[in-house]
Amino acid sequence: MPRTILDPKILRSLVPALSFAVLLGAIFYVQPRTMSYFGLNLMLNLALPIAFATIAQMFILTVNDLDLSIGSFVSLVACITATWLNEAPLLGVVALLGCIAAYAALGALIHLRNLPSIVVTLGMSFVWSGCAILLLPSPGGSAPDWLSGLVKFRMPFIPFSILASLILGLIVHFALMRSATGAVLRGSGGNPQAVERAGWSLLKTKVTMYALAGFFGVMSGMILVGTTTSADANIALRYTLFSIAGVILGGGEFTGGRVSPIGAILGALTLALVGSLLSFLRISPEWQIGAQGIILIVVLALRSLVNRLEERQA
Amino acid sequence: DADTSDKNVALSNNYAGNSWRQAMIKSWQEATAKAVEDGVVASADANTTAENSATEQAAQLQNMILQGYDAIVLNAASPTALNGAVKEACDAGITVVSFDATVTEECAWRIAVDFKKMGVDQIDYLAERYPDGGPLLEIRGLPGTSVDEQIHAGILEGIEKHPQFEIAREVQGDWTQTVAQKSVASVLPSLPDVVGVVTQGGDGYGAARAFEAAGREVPTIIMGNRSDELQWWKEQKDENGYETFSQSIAPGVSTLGFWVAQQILAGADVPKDLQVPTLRIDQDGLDQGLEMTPEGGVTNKEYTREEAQELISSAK
Amino acid sequence: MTTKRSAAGLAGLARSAPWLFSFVGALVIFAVTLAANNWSGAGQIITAALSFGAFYAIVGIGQMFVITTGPGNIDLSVPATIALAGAIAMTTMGGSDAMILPGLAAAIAAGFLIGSFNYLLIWLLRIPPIIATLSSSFIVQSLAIVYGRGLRIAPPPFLAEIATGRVLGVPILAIVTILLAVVMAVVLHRSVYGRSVTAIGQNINAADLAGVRVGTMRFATYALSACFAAFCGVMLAAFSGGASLNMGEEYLLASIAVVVIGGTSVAGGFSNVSGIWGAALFLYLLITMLNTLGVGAGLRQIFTGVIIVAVITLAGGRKKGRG
Amino acid sequence: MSPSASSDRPIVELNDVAKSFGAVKALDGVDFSVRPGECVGVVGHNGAGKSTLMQVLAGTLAHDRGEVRLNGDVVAASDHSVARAHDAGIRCVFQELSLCPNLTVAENTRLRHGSIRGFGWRRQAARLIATKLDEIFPDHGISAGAVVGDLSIGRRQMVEIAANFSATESEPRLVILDEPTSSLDQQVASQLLAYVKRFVEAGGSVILISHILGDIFGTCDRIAVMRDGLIVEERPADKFDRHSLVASMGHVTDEDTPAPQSQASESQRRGEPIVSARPPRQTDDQRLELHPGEIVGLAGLAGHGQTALLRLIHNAARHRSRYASVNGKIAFVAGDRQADGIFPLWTIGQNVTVRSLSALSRLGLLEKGREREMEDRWRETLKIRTPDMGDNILTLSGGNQQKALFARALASDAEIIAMDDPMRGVDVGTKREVYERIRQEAENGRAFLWYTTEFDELVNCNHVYVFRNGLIAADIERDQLSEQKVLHASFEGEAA
Ligand SMILES: Nc1ncnc2c1ncn2[C@@H]1O[C@H](COP(=O)(O)OP(=O)(O)OP(=O)(O)O)[C@@H](O)[C@H]1O
Ligand SMILES: Nc1ncnc2c1ncn2[C@@H]1O[C@H](COP(=O)(O)OP(=O)(O)OP(=O)(O)O)[C@@H](O)[C@H]1O
Ligand SMILES: [Mg+2]
Ligand SMILES: [Mg+2]
Repeated sequence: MPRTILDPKILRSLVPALSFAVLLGAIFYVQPRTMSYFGLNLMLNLALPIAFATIAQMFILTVNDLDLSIGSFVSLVACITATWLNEAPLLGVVALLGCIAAYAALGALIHLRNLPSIVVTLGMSFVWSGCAILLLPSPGGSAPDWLSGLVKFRMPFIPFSILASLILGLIVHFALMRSATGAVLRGSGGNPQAVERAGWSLLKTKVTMYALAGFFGVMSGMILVGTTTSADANIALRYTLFSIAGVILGGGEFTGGRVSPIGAILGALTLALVGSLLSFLRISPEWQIGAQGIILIVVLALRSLVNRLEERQA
Repeated sequence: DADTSDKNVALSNNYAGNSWRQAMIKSWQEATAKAVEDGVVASADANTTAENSATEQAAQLQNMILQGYDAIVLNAASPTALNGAVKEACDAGITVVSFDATVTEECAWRIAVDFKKMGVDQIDYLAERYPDGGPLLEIRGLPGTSVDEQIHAGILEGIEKHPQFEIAREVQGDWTQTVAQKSVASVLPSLPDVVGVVTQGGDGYGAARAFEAAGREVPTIIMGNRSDELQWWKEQKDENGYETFSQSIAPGVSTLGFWVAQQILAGADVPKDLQVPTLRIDQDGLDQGLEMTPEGGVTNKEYTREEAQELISSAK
Repeated sequence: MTTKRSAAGLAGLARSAPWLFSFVGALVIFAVTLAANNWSGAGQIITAALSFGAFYAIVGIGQMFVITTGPGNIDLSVPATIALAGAIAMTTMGGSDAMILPGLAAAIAAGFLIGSFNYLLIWLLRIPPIIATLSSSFIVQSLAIVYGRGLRIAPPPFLAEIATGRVLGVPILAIVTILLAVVMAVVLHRSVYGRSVTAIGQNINAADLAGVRVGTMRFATYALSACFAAFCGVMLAAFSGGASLNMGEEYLLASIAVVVIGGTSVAGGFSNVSGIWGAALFLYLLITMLNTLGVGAGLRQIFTGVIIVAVITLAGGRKKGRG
Repeated sequence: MSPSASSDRPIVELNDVAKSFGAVKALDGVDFSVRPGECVGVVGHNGAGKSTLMQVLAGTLAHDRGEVRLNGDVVAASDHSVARAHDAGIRCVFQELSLCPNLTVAENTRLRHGSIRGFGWRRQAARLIATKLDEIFPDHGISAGAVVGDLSIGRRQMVEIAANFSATESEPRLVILDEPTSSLDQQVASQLLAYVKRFVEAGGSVILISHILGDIFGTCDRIAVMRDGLIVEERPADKFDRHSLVASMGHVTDEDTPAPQSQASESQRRGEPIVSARPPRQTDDQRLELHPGEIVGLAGLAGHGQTALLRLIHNAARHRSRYASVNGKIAFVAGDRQADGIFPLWTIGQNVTVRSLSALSRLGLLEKGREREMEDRWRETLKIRTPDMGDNILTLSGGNQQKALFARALASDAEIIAMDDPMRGVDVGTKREVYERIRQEAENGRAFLWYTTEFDELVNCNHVYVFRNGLIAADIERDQLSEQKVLHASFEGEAA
């Protein structure tokens, strides 16, 4: 069979991009002012930290786990960034490295004791939140100048958030989907036993994936503070659900190590656009929340359309 | 005054999940519908985010900038985390007026309630009722938020003023009735007899039910202007002369935000910081307070253009 | 050597009686609380734990069946359903005892519709359950706002009495919920439905080929979960003196937590009902303990998390099958 | 494989090795060795301990007692590991496949070969696997970029075999093949066996486990017979004949009784069929028909649409379908037991009764007593080797798991039984009993749809449909059935 663009397999991998494009088109139609450098930048710069958090979640999902704590973790990182990293950079850096190490340790714990990740991360979400509240009892702090400078950096022609998402997507794609080590890491989600039988250490893969998740969580929190310029203990709680939804929207699955970094980032951006479209539609406030659900469903229906197509051809 | 009939105003709200916010939105819709009809402004949309989160609201603000509003009236999820977005709005020439939960960004106007005073007043009241003082139970709000911290700071200040009081125990109520009820119930077995319960608004009825369920005498609970609280208070008052007071910021303050924004657009010289008093109901005013409170809602007061102008001129 | 053996013993116990650890955890925490409270107030603590635990248990049971149907199956519409059902029930009842049954029926029917809608999204549009229920929860939340505008209507006196009343010191609601748990345990372990759900959770493909009515069973599961959430909404409104828009919020994580702490496998196909009660008591007693110790908000959260992780680590994971 | 002084030293040597799982003694003191350049066949009934022995060799299971020597050096049980065995040149194709379904063929190859890394690793891995596939299975039709999960079980088996035979910096010296042919059709299987011979001639060693005795006789130099955790007999292959081999495995040896002609066979094709189906892409009006009491065979090369049609028929029993009409209850015996059959968290008993839940229940509640009774009855009937039907299904050996799946279908109230190459990994003795059982059931009016890749099994059928490219290519009556005809139809597709 010739592989055309209508080949469902290819089409399927294009679905996240398609959903994103459809949504963007709808927004351009409703509010033409968004069709500009300024507009895109405004719409997407808050999606960038979500994209990082989504990538963090994706690493966890790759090894068949689920992270219910990423939102509170990013909040904690944001608090650390807006306080320690700003006032005592050395302490801040050590704390952030400690956060990554804590994530790696969680991975080891989950593997060694064969624990359900959901419960462990649920528990950890309280721990992160508690630390954040202790660190920053009421909202405040401020971003280190270099950080807000970096995030606010006005690239010519292409908004920073888009460029950064693109680079992020490509780096993670090459590292996880194209590299030799990436194959082992994904394989340990697909069939852990086989990976072990081939002589690899599952402990190492799990620790690596959790450490990566921690790293991208830290990046997410820092970029978030760079954008908002200050932090609070509840600032990113939403990211937990957003990141899971983003990975799934991007074509990832809960089990079996089937994920797509580029898809996940597109998923995160799509979720951000859902909110924008909503603002532009001028819906009465009591229906705004529901409309968000409806838009999500419409976007997701696209997936099922492609799935159907795939089935028919199978 | 300059003509504002071609101006577009918008409300940005971060949470719609409780009766206070619902009343706030409703007041906005009613007052602005009339203003639009009267040709005062061209439009006054209300926007609310799906979830209570600073990042979502910041995104909402940025979208509003793109929509080209002339003024944004803002009830903020965080006093600082929206500053970036607010600054961008100001830079785009948009008037930003924040109320209730205000923002610290300097380019925005603030219609603030003195939350700290709300805390101090509670202790002052209790000091009058119980000159000998005694232990208290404090119900906190959502941890990590500024309103929670400010009211708490006020309560601490009050206790400094009246050292005969002490906080026996502090529980977390999340500003949610059911959560407050559960937290209070969980602390009761180990709680000494307290003279009063200091609250942040909306938790009073839950606390009262928890005390009743445990078969303990209900101490003086400071109420938060919710109709179930006032109703319970009235029942108790009629039955055994129960005394307390109730205070809250009126949800209708959103309309004040609207009129202040309109005045700014009209060219009025408005100071950046305005104070709005809380709505306080005392023992004698209970019946009148109940009248101002819709069934199942919050005691409300909507503001007019004149009241806004008065507030502005008194602040100068 | 001895530690190794006892660890093996613990793991074995965790496998044969996965529900045990939540009860042990609850018991330990209860003991610590009592000690901190000079060994007084035990009765009051237990009574309160039973009545607040009942709400966790009700939503937990529904969520458990959903989680049992396999990885990725979680019902995120529980909080919104609680809010809407509570509002519908209170409005329909309008404070009158005569309207209790119609109000309850209306709320459960709403739950059934929500569950059906969830499954419709999952089945017809093939939306992964977590996102499907998340999306529909937004819609339900809007409906709840439009329906009640957050106004609180007091429950009928008789219903309030049931929700808060006690028989011989035991909350009526807890008795009802324990009976419900027993019935659902029988359903899970002894009924065709329970077996089918467990089969689907292990291998949906094999279940289909083994003649399990996959579609019907999954539909029933989502409907069941929403109905339980609706029931919880009604009782919660009755218990706390009226429905409010945000009264379901804490049940999003709590409903998942009681299921998994109770020993149900998140990977699906393996679950138990009694552990839910253990976990529900555990969660409530945890709040009690920390409040008794008078810990501040930040530390309270840290302790909560650490204790949850510690309990699950001690309980150990389930051993995998043949290597 | 340079010949050296040590060339005659055994690659691997086991002395008195034992391994128990709880009360089950899977290995009970086994002495076994393999020298370079020989092919050793291992046979034995289901659950005899063959796979366990291989897992000890490959380092995936630690033995409880005895001595393991690799190239002459003793390896302690605690030291024995996959990496160790790998270094010694031992490769193992496990009975339950161990590929990652989410990775491509090339990526799975890389997983096996730690040395493939760095820039251009994909091309390197792809070249490695493609070359080996070409060498073993000419015209295999597998692309190195294909995702393994999308491949049929037979192709997955081919990939796994090729990956294990391929050499990077460390060469395979001993390749263990645990029932490699069970998922392959005869053509592909013979390609594999031919390759094994070439590999052995070139100095490599192979351990071949199979229940198809023809494979063993045609390929192996030496045969070890296992029974109940022991090697009970070990001789050069030419010192065995079929008879003596089967006898030493502990089966009754009246094997040459021809498949009895089922009485129903003449009275077949009348009345309404209970199943009538056609492959969706079939353009002519060729249909598959099944009548009560009939055994219908689905033949052809593996992966040519037989499984798809069986599934279509299975689904059509509950839903309307354009392509099939089914008038009766249907049960399915999966061949790919990991993917389609087993419920891994359940007991053996629960795995058996799952198809009969409604029948075993009253008012929606299962009756434990009746469930137990059914479990025990079928353990007896199919001789499932387990101390307790309450044990987890995964404690069973592969063949016994397959028996449990058989029991599931046969115990049900279904009038139609669809079997998707169901004898994968079932031992000779049991096979014969199951054939007998199927014929009996057919005489009692049950109808069977039986997809098989072995011609020997087709003789049990009243009617055979040969598939090619997803279509029914031929429709052969029982009295006209010949291997020639089936082969002809499988390749040329000319209707017979
Ligand atoms: N083999 C399978 N693999 C994955 N999902 C499945 C499978 N079978 C069924 N499902 C899920 O169940 C849904 C309903 O399937 P289907 O339409 O076959 O239900 P059904 O078999 O008609 O139910 P019933 O037999 O009870 O009438 C599908 O959309 C899918 O979500
Ligand atoms: N992980 C395990 N737990 C318990 N029992 C086991 C386990 N693995 C194997 N056994 C038991 O050990 C015995 C030998 O099993 P093994 O898989 O080696 O048999 P086999 O000869 O390969 O059979 P088959 O031909 O069916 O593949 C069987 O009785 C089996 O039930
Ligand atoms: Mg079906
Ligand atoms: Mg075997």
